[in-house]
Amino acid sequence: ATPLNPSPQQAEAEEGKKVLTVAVAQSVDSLSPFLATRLSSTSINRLMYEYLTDYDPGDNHAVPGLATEWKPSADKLTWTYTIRSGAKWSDGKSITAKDAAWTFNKMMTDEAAATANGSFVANFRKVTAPSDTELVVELKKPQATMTALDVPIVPEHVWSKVKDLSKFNNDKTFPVVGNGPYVLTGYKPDSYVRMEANKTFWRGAPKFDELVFKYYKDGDAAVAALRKGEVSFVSGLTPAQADSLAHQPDIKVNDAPGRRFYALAVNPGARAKDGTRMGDGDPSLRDPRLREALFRAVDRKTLIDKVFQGHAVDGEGYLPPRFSAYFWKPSAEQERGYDPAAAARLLDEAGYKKNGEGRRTGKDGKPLDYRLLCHATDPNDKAVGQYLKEWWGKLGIGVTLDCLDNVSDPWLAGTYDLAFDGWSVNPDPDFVLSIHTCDALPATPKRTGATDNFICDKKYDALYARQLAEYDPARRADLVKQMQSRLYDLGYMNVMAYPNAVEAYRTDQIAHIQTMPAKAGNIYGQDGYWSWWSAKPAASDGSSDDSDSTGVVIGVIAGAVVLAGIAAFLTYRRRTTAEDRE
Amino acid sequence: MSTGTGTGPLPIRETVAPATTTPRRTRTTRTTPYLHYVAGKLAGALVSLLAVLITGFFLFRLIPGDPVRTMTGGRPVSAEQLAAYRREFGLDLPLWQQFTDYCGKALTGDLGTSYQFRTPVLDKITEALPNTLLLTGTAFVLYTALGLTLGTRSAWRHGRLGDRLHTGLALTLYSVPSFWLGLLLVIVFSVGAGPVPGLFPTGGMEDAGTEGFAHVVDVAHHLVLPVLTLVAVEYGQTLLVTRSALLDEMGSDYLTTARAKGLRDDAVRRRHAVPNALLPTVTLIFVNLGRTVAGVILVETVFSWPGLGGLFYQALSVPDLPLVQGLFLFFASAVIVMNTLADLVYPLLDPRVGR
Amino acid sequence: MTTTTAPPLLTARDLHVTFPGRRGADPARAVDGVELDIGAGEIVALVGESGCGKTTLARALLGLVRPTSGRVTFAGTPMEYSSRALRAYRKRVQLVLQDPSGSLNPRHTVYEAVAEGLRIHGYAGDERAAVTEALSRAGLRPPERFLLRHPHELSGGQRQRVVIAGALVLEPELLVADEPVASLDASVRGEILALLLRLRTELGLSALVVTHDLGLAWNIADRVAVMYLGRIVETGAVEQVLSAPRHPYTRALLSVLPDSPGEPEVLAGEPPDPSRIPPGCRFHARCPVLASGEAERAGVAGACRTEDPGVPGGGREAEVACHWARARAGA
Amino acid sequence: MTTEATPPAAAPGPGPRALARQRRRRAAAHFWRQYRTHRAGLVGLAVLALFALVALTAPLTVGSDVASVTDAPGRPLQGPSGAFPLGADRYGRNLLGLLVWGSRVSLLVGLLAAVLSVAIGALVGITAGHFRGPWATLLMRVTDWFLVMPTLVLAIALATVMSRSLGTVVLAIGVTSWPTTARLVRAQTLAVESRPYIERAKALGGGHWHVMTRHVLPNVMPLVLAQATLMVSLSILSEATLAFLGLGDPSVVSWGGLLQDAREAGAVSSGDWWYLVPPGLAIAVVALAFTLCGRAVESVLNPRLGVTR
Amino acid sequence: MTLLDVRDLRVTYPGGAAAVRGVDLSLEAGHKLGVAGESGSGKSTLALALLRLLPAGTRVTGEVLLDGEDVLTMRWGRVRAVRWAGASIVFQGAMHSLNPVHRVGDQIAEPILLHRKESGAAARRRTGELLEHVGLPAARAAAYPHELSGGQRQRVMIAMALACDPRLIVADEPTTALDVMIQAQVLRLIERLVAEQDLGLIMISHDLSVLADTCDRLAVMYAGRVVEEGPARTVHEHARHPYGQALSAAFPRIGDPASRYAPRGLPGDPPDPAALPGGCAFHPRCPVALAGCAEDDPALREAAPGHRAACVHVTPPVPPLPGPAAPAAGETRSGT
Ligand SMILES: Nc1ncnc2c1ncn2[C@@H]1O[C@H](COP(=O)(O)OP(=O)(O)OP(=O)(O)O)[C@@H](O)[C@H]1O
Ligand SMILES: Nc1ncnc2c1ncn2[C@@H]1O[C@H](COP(=O)(O)OP(=O)(O)OP(=O)(O)O)[C@@H](O)[C@H]1O
Ligand SMILES: [Mg+2]
Ligand SMILES: [Mg+2]
Repeated sequence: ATPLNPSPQQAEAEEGKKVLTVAVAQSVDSLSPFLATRLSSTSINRLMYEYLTDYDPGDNHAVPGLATEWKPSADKLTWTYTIRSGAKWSDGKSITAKDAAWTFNKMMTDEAAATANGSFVANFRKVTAPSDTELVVELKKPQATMTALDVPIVPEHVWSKVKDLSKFNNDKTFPVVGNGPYVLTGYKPDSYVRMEANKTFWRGAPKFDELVFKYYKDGDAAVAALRKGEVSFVSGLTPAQADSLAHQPDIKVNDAPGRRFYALAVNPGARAKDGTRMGDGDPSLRDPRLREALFRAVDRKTLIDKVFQGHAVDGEGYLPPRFSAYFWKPSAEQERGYDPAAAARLLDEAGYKKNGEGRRTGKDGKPLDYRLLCHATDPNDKAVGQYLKEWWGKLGIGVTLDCLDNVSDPWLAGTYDLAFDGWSVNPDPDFVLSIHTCDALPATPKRTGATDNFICDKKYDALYARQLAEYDPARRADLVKQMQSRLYDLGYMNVMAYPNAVEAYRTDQIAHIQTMPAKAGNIYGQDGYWSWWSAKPAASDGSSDDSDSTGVVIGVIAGAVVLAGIAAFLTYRRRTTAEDRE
Repeated sequence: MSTGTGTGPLPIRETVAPATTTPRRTRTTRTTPYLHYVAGKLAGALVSLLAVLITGFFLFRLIPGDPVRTMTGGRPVSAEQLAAYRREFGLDLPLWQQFTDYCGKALTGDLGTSYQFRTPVLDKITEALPNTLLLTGTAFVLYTALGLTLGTRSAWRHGRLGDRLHTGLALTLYSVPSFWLGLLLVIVFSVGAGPVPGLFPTGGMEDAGTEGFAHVVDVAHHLVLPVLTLVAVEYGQTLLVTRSALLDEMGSDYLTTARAKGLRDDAVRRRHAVPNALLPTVTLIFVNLGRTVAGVILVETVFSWPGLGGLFYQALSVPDLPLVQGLFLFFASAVIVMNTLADLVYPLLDPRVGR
Repeated sequence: MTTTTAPPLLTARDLHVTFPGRRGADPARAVDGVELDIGAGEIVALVGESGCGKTTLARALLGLVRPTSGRVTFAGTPMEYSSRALRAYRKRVQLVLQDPSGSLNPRHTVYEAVAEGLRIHGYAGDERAAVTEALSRAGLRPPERFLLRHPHELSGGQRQRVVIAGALVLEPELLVADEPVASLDASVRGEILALLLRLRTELGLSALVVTHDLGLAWNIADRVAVMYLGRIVETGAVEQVLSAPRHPYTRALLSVLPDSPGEPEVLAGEPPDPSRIPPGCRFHARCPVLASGEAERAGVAGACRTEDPGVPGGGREAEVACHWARARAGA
Repeated sequence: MTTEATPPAAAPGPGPRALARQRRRRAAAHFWRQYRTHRAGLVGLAVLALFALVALTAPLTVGSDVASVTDAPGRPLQGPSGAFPLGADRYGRNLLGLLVWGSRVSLLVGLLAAVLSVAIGALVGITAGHFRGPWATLLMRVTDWFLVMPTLVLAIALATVMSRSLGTVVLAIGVTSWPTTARLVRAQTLAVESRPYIERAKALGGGHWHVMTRHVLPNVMPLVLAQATLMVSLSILSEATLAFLGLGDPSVVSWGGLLQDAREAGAVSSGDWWYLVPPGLAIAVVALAFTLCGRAVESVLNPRLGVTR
Repeated sequence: MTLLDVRDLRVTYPGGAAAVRGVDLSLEAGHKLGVAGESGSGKSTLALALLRLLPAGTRVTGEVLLDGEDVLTMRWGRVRAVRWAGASIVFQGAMHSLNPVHRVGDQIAEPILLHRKESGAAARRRTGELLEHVGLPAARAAAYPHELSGGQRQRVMIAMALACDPRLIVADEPTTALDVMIQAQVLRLIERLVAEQDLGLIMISHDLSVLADTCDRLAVMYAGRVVEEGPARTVHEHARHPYGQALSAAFPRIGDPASRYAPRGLPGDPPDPAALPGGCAFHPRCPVALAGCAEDDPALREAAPGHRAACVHVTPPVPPLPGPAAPAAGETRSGT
């Protein structure tokens, strides 16, 4: 290596270090597990701090994390976790149940600490650590999600010194004490996050010595960097990028079913818990036949083919098929398939006749014209919006695309008719189910509720309550499916697709990496640290480095030549001007 | 009060005569007029800063919706928490009080706390500032030098082939959207197109983990393409302004005098023509910093440069109002300060002004 | 011209124009107590070196600057400064400026330039006839040839004729000409002056001609007023003042003319500064009579330094504001 | 006596109106003669004419159907071929057609924004230059303030606080880019106001209105015209920039919007150059054409710029 | 040997304007030559041509012998050496001829450093001397041009012209922009310096009386050509060319009753150098033009010893002149 060579891979390779570089597009909001909400930062936190339980990469069932065992009491209100003994923080101190208890108690008592994960402890009555290996959580109400507490456990001896958790971003002193597979050793905002393998990680040290998350604002730049071997892994590929990378040697494109659903939400007439109406959703949308007609005019297959270009799965039920235990799809008679003719018929029957200009009129005689709320920054929203506009236009229904940077305001205020909606689903579906309960509605119009799009249905709520108290997985799964069926029938949430996670990595740098679920699973943003923990370096890691360093050399030479040329040109000009005029 | 030029689009046609009145012959004392002048300019700058402060506040109050809701970004939040946020960000106070608080805080450098990073806005700015300074500074020096040299050469030999080529190229590059040029450069020089190997990194400012000299080289390596983009779209402006300023001077009698003295042609140019032509150009260069600031937003976005422009873009897409507002204030004040500096430097360059 | 005893057409009494000083400088007293009469059909030349306030005085007479104090009376009525009164006034008094090229809007044709005044004053008659007549009166014949031309298509002399035609078209009673030939070629100069003289005989026009050229005064004026630092210091009939100047300043002005006999008396120093008018006689600092000790001999040196010699009346009598000259005359 | 006898001019010549018309015709002819000598300006004009033709005839040549996604004829991101000379976009729409269709929005926004900006600028400039005193000072303060504001930052801020629509874009560009014009117009107004013919007009009895409309405005107009031409190119660039930053109206096809689409679709790294290059090129060419025309107009109206001794 | 000998100098500007059309002049050291003529007659062009300062593309033919050496055929290096050291120029408008951003002292010192290769200190000393020579305190060297009044600036220009002790000074309208009083100061100064240093002086002006007062000999130019040449007084008072006569009548002598209420001028417009009338260029304006004047362009003829004029009315045996003020009525005028 020459002194001119700045390539980290090369520099580290000299010392025999294996570095895994991951391109990320989202900047880190905070590295404090109490504050971080973005996927980029929670993924990093996941690598720094162990949770009580993990999800099995195969089928998502709970497996030991920091806790080796857990069991509920008979009244379902007390959970006892056995904490792994002998495990150590990266600074050598032992991990005890006290750390876990401190973490939970902090979240229950300090508003700032509850910022990111407060919902997990909302139902906790009390958390204690009777011994170093025993953690006891007392609940207010039974809660089935106690093996899905995605809460990073932090070392009390470090964090108890933090004065104001709302201002502490955990990014000043390195290395940051942790107990995950990697230890945070460096952070430059909007540049990179650097982590070193935790050699003492209880599940075994990662194979790579170093993990770098490199920040690329621009997806294309990240892909280009992957092409050149500057990074080993890129996620969030567009169909075009995936297609072009697929033909590239040394690059593997991983096109896995995602954990997101992508839906069209209808404003059901937003209201607060106290019954006051909110927002200005079009009342005609409360007519189920109209909603059905709208959705029957949506050709999901075209959307998958054209917008997602095959990188998505046709949307049916609420939860993506990836979570096989809970997956549900509508029965044949229930299903609202693509049938524009049927849709038109439905509308005619329901009395939405076409006027002279070919536009459907509502009960008040005015043409139907809806606002469709979309994220200005989401290309899919805009694209799908175009299709919907044209399809519904053919039905005689007008649509205005309202693409905003900030959709949360109209969304929370209920000032929309239709909107694009989508959530990433956790292995435990509790959260995405809870957001459609009446309980999630805001208490008054002034407040913010947890509700998604103001759906409130007694039957659904009853099912929800039952599943939450049901500790038997099979029976709970059945209840969840019934809920999805009910949700489908209501017709306020129309899932159009489950977008795939499209990712790519360099096979000459990564020999093997664990996907989740193991077959046909994704890599970035897993429910766990499996991918980065499991990644194995390829034997011949270095070919790209050579090209990189020659790149630098050629670049430097090219620059020098240009400079010399300019200098020569200028001096030449000077000499000629001096002589040939007065 | 800035001297009479524009940030303009195309300053080629700016009337560069300092629009502010330049008393030609006030010979009461030597220093007081300059102090008068300085005081005037500083007062003007202060007024402008104040205006920026006020706009910064009210412009972003125009945004429909509730900032707290934006801040929570749709996460389920209890009413108590919302109230707490409102209190934390002072949003529960009456507007006038918010305004006075905001002014008071802004004056002490407290620009509020970013919604998305939960960090003081000022910290985010100071964090990103050096990177932006590195990028713009390098580009600024290069495009100014390039524009000035080529501009004077073009004007001096105007109408010749070289002049036509230079002006043509400058005009063309000037018309090219900077983000597009940046993308093309990425395709050609980073990704590599055809026979051209990917010579430069696709984005970012540095690779993790380099130290010392290697780090400097690394940053320089990352710097090439963004700087090239900025220089390409910006130098034309300077070139054209310099050229027309010099063309204006070309017929001047003092140049004939200088020639009559027996000076060589390039001495006439360097010693007599350029210093005069430089004067209007200097103001323009500073005024045009505003444009460069804008260019930086795009270039930093395209090249993932961790600077203020990128931060602004990020803040916009949330939108992270305190950050947007803070950056707005910062950009505007920076340009005002630069302009005021230019105004203060101007009399040192041109003896006719401000004495 | 024989003197008449009719009341003067225009009078300025104790006229002052002060410009505020810029950036802390003292205010400039550009016109500092001027008394001036212009009789009907009379041509008065106002002479003086650069910066003495000639133009300012001329502008004040037209109401283009408002005097700080003092009064201008035209045809017996004091001037008012409401825009309506000014407009009416400016129909009767016209201004011709030094630089004919600058006085014509390069985008207007000759026709428009001449008709401008008519349009402003809402002339009811045949505009075109009035314009052609004014042009031919100003010596641009045949006028049709010029109507469509732009100023840049005319020579300097022609341009000045257009400007004069533009003034004549309103049939004014008084013409104020601020250095009307200074920017013209030597050979053209005489033609324009001849035109002014002819207009006087043909139309009975009065004129105030502002100039620094004493030869011009000799060429056409009936009376001359010599101005120094904002004030008229000597006035009288042209023959009298220019052949037998009494004020040392007038003498010096005459002596430096190339053709003048005798040694030139070149005044030392720069043109004086209206923001710092010396006490006593305003000329005393540069006065050769005082410097040579002649004033001392005449016993007025003290008065020169401390006593304001006063303002000569603006009328027809020859008057001089000089202690020494008065002393000599008295002697 | 000054002029020699010439064949007497055709008796009582044409009336003043006719004279004025005649003069205007002559001025236009003169202008065109001068303009013709600027080769770059001619090229610019030809390009503009071409683009204008393309934009105006777009409803006939491509029709609004090119923008339809449901009837898109091609495969997404299909490369150039006979049927799709510039390939297809991510919906499979014909890119050439989109480019043609998009020219309408880009040119329209450019023109409107430029007109708005120049109108504001000219108004402010003339008023501030003509009237003295506190009013002018205030106006110039405001202008100065806008002048030093980073235009794009302000435009972005405006576009953020307003709803997404073409009107917003026009407004954001127009409202932020006028100060340069105002400055120029004011400088020109001051220059005109210091000319003796203004003094003469005042001495003739002309009031503010007379001076501003008869003298200042005609003298400022050419500058305003040249400025407007140059402004169009700036506005087109600004529109593209705002669209690229995602601040445009997503439901209309414009060149900047196409570029943003291309980037969102990942065309840069997947090598789909046909998606990326033509819209950018179109922007650059039109902006350049306007700039060339503007410069030519400017140098015709102000010959001092180009020629020196 | 004559200091300056100009032979058949012709200058045509790129646009086709023949600004100088065959001028012959000569000047002995220690003598003063005045060149008069109205605006556009080619006076400044002549001055610039002497040092080859005309813009590129201008066609210059003829000879300009400075101390016997032809400036027009010299190598550029030699031209630069001759400039200022051999001949210097005081330009028309001092306001614009001084560089506004340099101190006047530096501007004066510039040619000294360039031609004499003196040290900075010596040049500064010399600058001080020069300034005092023209009546300005040496301390004014630190001033910028805008801090000086018009007369002072013109004096700086003169000091600058003297910097390298040239043998010839060309003063192109050194006093036009100045007030009467300052004009007198400057003229006295120039006269004094020329007398002291035995320089050759060419003074250009449109004011015949000023030139007559200052110079030994006078040349009157019209449309790029010398139309009258002779001893200064004679030309001023008894001009033989009708143009010369008109020019000298333009500035009346105060006290001369003939010019009281009788301004005299020349009808017609100055000619356009790009489209000169055929024959004698003056004939369209000439009050005494003959029919042949439209065809023949008369050369300079001897009117009296040392006094030549280019007019058909001039014949060597001095005939009685037609009265200058009384041109015979229009019958001799030619129609156009
Ligand atoms: N608008 C103004 N503001 C301030 N000072 C002024 C203004 N106009 C004139 N002055 C000053 O008033 C004095 C008289 O000026 P004025 O123009 O009347 O002189 P002038 O006799 O016409 O000179 P010139 O012969 O050079 O035209 C000068 O010192 C000038 O600087
Ligand atoms: N660079 C040039 N290009 C073309 N024509 C020129 C140029 N310079 C001068 N002329 C023309 O040449 C003629 C002579 O000009 P010159 O400057 O020598 O006149 P002048 O006698 O010095 O006049 P003035 O008294 O106004 O200074 C004029 O008609 C002028 O228009
Ligand atoms: Mg004056
Ligand atoms: Mg000249």
